[in-house]
Amino acid sequence: MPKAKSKETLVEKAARLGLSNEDLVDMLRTMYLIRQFEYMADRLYALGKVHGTMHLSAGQEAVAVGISRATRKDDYLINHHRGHGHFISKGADINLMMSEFLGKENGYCKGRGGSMHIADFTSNNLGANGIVGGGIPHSLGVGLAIKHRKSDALVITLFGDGAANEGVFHETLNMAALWKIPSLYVCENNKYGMSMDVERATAKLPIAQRAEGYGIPWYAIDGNDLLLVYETMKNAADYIRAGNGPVLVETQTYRYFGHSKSDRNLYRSKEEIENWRTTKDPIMRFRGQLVEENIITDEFADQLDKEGLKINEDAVAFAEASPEPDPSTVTEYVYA
Amino acid sequence: MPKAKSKETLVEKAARLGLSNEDLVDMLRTMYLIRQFEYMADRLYALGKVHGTMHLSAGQEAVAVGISRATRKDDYLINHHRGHGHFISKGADINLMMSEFLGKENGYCKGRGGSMHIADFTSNNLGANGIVGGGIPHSLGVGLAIKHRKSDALVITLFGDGAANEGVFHETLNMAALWKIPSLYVCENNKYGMSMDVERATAKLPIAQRAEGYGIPWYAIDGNDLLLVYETMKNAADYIRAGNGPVLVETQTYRYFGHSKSDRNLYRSKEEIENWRTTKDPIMRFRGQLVEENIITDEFADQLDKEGLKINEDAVAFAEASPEPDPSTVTEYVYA
Amino acid sequence: MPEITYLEAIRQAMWQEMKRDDRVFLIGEDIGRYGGAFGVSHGMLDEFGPERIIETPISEPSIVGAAVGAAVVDMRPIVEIMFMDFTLMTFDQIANQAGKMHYMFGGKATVPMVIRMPGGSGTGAAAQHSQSLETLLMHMPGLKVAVPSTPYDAKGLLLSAIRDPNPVCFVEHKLLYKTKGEVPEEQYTIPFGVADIKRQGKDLTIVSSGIMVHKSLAVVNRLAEEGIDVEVVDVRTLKPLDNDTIINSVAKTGKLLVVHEAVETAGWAGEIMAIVSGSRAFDYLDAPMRRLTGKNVPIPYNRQLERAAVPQEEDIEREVRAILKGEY
Amino acid sequence: MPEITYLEAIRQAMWQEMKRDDRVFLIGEDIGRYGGAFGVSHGMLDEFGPERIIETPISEPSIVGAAVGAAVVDMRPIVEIMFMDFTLMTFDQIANQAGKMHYMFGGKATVPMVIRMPGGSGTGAAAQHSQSLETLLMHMPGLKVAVPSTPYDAKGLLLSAIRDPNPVCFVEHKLLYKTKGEVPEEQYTIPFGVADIKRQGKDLTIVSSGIMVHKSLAVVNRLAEEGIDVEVVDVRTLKPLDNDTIINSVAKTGKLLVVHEAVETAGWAGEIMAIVSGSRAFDYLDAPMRRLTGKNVPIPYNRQLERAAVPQEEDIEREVRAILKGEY
Ligand SMILES: Cc1ncc(C[n+]2csc(CCOP(=O)(O)OP(=O)(O)O)c2C)c(N)n1
Ligand SMILES: Cc1ncc(C[n+]2csc(CCOP(=O)(O)OP(=O)(O)O)c2C)c(N)n1
Ligand SMILES: [Mg+2]
Ligand SMILES: [Mg+2]
Repeated sequence: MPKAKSKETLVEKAARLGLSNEDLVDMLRTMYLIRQFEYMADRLYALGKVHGTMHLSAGQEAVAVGISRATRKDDYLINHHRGHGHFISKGADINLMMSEFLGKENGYCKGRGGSMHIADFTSNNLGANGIVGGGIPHSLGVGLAIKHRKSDALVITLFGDGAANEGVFHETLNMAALWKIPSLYVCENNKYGMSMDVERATAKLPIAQRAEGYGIPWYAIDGNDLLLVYETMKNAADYIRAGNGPVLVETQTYRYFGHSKSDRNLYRSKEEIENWRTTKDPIMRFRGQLVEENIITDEFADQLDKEGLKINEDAVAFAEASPEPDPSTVTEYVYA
Repeated sequence: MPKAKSKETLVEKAARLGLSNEDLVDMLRTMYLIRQFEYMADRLYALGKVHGTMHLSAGQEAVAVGISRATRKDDYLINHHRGHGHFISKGADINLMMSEFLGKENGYCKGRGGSMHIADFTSNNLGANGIVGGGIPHSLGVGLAIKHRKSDALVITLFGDGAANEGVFHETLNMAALWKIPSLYVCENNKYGMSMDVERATAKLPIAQRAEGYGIPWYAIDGNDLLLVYETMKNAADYIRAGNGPVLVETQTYRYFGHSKSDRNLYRSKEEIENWRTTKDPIMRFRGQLVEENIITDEFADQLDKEGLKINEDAVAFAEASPEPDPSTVTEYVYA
Repeated sequence: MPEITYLEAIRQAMWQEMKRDDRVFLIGEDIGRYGGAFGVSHGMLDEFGPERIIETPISEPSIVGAAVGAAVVDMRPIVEIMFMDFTLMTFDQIANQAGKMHYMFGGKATVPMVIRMPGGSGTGAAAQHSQSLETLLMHMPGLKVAVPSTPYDAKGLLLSAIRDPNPVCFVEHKLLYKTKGEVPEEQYTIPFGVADIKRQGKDLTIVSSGIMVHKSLAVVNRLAEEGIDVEVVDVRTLKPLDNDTIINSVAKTGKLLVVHEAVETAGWAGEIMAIVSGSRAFDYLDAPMRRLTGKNVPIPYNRQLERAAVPQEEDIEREVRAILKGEY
Repeated sequence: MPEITYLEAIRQAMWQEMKRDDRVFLIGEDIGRYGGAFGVSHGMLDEFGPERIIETPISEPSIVGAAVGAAVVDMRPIVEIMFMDFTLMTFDQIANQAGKMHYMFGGKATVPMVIRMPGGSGTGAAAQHSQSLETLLMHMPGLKVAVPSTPYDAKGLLLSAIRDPNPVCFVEHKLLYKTKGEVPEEQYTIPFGVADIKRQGKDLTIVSSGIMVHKSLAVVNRLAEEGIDVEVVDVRTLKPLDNDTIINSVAKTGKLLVVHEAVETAGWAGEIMAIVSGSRAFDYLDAPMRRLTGKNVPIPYNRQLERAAVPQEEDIEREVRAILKGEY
């Protein structure tokens, strides 16, 4: 896997990676869309409009956008609880997502799932999961199905730094290696599992080095560097599609909001959060490069941000106008 | 950890390890005792005297004897389903074991447990386990208790090559490393998990290299070389007792009998079994060295073997004379 | 009709359906050359190859998880969990994942999978290899639970299970594997939720499943010689349960005895009683509803203790006589 | 007597017992600085340090396993499983290990441990964070199960649980954490297997637990103004269960309604009915026994659906009136 040269300009790198200026702009657009979704979710919660919990991914946008751009629409996605960004960048309809978030009948899951259980089987998004690590072993079966169909699709299997300590991580990696399962395993290391610092939860870092024990290739990268994420995922995807079996990529990133609605951030300092926000933010960094290299203007970037906000505002209006599920249907959908 | 020099004689090695001739003889004696127990168990089963299953360890005696000699009486033992040898070499009363095996009231577990659940809490033998890998995480709690008491005991945690693929293996090793749990993890790799060849079940060998992912020191050794087992375990135990945290040792060995009573050995060849029996047998090898270096005579060795048989024959007599549990007591011992 | 064993009937159902539908595959431990711990899949590796008879490392949670993943993308996995006891390691995947996906995702996911699991005591395998855990599975929304008692039912129910779009727990009883019965060579299905009255009677209703159906029938057939006429309802599937057949039978006989091997406390006998109590049959009861179940103990190793832990024919006989004599 | 919350009562019980017995420790996820997902252990890290407030990686099966290991060598672990739903990942350790060791080893091992687990719906946390799984635990031999409904009961039962030589599953209801009640500052224990009649009455017996006790009392107190006199029995522990109090109450009122949040099918209401049916109270029944339970569904996210999935006060009222009117 060729490594990006550090001296490369963004324009050079994009050219090497086959990304047009339009692609780059679109990637920024999607990052803004995600961020605005998360901000909106937080605002709706503060307004008392959300009954339930949520796990926001603001700060982690480059991982979601890098992966989705580097893979195909027909690749499967096994999402985890902090999954809004991945869902959006895979092309979700923001209206239906917002409706689901507000528990409405026309949400993706008809209001039955909520933030933690958004899925869209028509676009190969196999759903978020409320059980930490719960989706990891599903990758094996999806991979077996892909092989059975002799397809060259792959399955993207997401989980956090905390999830990598569940037993299924180990079991699954072993079987995935044995069976050359076409899965791109992505550990989104955002430094915490709820309040637990990854250094207190993981005997040896980086997490991805654990792949070694199964003979699986691995990378531990800066997850806030969008094109590095893109490039790494692209290379990994090529390797997997060629039938070589799984790859594990750890993306090191950070979440700005608390773990979930009940978090008082007692386990980390304001300075730490501010430092990530002001010096490592994935959007800020990518936007800065685009502006610096004259691909877009600052004004245009602001415009993209506002567009993102607007789409989310419209989605809230859509969701609020949407019907509530009828309580008398509570027993539907238990069995197919 | 100093490695044994290959040119060393047995006598030299024993001297270096602080083992007297008596010790060596006693180790051979214990290996015979174990083997005769396993043969007797097999015979009793063939005679229809056993209602239940069993997992015999004939062929693996050097692991059990090497560990027990290298550790202390007050060290805890977390045993697994193929645990007769470990139990015997930790000093079990063969009469009470045989009684348990035959389901008698004066067995170690009053006939409630049988072969798969022999325990003796008075000698820190915390029991065999019918769930593959089930005992692995118990090591964490035993280790915490040891630390709480500021004792320098350790806990020996046994499991097979197959068990190392259960999720608890991963979870436990991670926590054991984080918390410097004083556990000697021993993976008894006897080449098969039931019928599953270790090479088909394990993505990368040796199994013990997985310890690397947690920063835990590891060894993969010939488990049929008694003094090598002894030396490795002794060094590992010293390291653990000094407060350095866990060690993982993989002992490569072989079982002669089928996995359990229902095994037709379809998954391995007669030649393979014969090859292990005739060229790598741990008893044969150790006995050969003792005789060659004139520590004992062949006749004396035969004598030890017969003694082992006699003890087991007496144990059968003891067990057969022992009372059956009273069926009306079936509901006792559910709650303490 | 050919006579085959319960074990062969299960194998035949899988074999035939694998021939018919290439999305069906079997996954589990030692199911290849070894044929599975009880020999159920013997010969299938040679016929279908390692891509459809998938032998796994010992990793139960992820084996079930693998099946869930395959099922949601339209495969038809059959998992063999070597002993029902080990399903306890996989309850997250069974209950939190497989059982809830259809609902959580608003009906948009389906999880067509089967988990086969040998349960029950009687082989001296002790506490961790002898349980009857069907009640736990029955309690979890989204799952179906089959508990066949005969080769005929086993084949027909397993075929239904494989074709069902929902996760099905298929409970086999170890001691039934070698029992024989007539089974048509061709494919046929037995619908879920349809109990089978294994013997008609008018004095008392026994509701039972699996091996306890056989023990009950043995007793009841003996009692018939004395003119005692007991009806034996084999539920066949615990979820869905055929309430109507149970209610009608109890309304007819006025007496209910539930017999199961699972332990008593919070075992499924209570569910049967709740159903009867909430039905028209309650008014026809002329004796208290009774249950005869496994004792509230882990299964012991010793043969006599093991026998004492679960209902035996003599217990059933005693219980039936007592109810009919009005001793309760 | 000081008024404190249910949450504080639980914390107080742990705190006091940790002061008294240095073998007691707390182990679980995010129980340190964060104070646990619901804040129950808030402040305990500062008081007891990281060696007794042991924060773990996210590894539930081995967390419970660690507690089992500690317990068999005479420590007194208290595990906090963040949501009861996640116990499904740990059922092997809970049921196959902790619950069976005493028996399998012929009475020679004891496993004095507590597993605390918040259950129940009402917070919009959806299908995998809202379950009421106490029936599953109740079914497993060797376990005890407590389901406190008030701060007073919570403290007294938790103290008993910690001192119990057996594994105890201690089910807390999320919506009760902030409820208040009088709780003595000093240590006291409430024995297991002793139900509490939260309200005396003669017309009908409601058997319930946890939050459903409060809902039942709210309804019953309103109905009292109409002269309807309902007895509310709070089981407090589901295992052991206080059969006598239930039987005596039903014998007195002649009518039984079991109310629980757990789903209906194979839920513990059936156990109560089986107990009554097998007792002298059966003869006093002058109406069919009824149950009002959670619906057979995974808990949905939407607030109205979520409400509809479990019994609400209006449901209890409707059910009580119907039984008393003889509509069943
Ligand atoms: C099995 C399980 N254990 C615990 C939880 C509670 N929980 C939800 S998210 C979370 C932290 C997960 O950490 P990580 O995997 O790093 O993902 P992140 O939240 O940081 O994105 C925890 C402990 C859960 N939902 N499921
Ligand atoms: C959780 C669980 N899965 C499967 C089994 C059935 N089983 C018993 S022993 C065994 C093989 C274990 O292999 P290994 O760990 O290598 O130990 P060995 O038998 O070779 O000594 C299996 C699959 C079990 N008892 N528990
Ligand atoms: Mg994280
Ligand atoms: Mg092995």
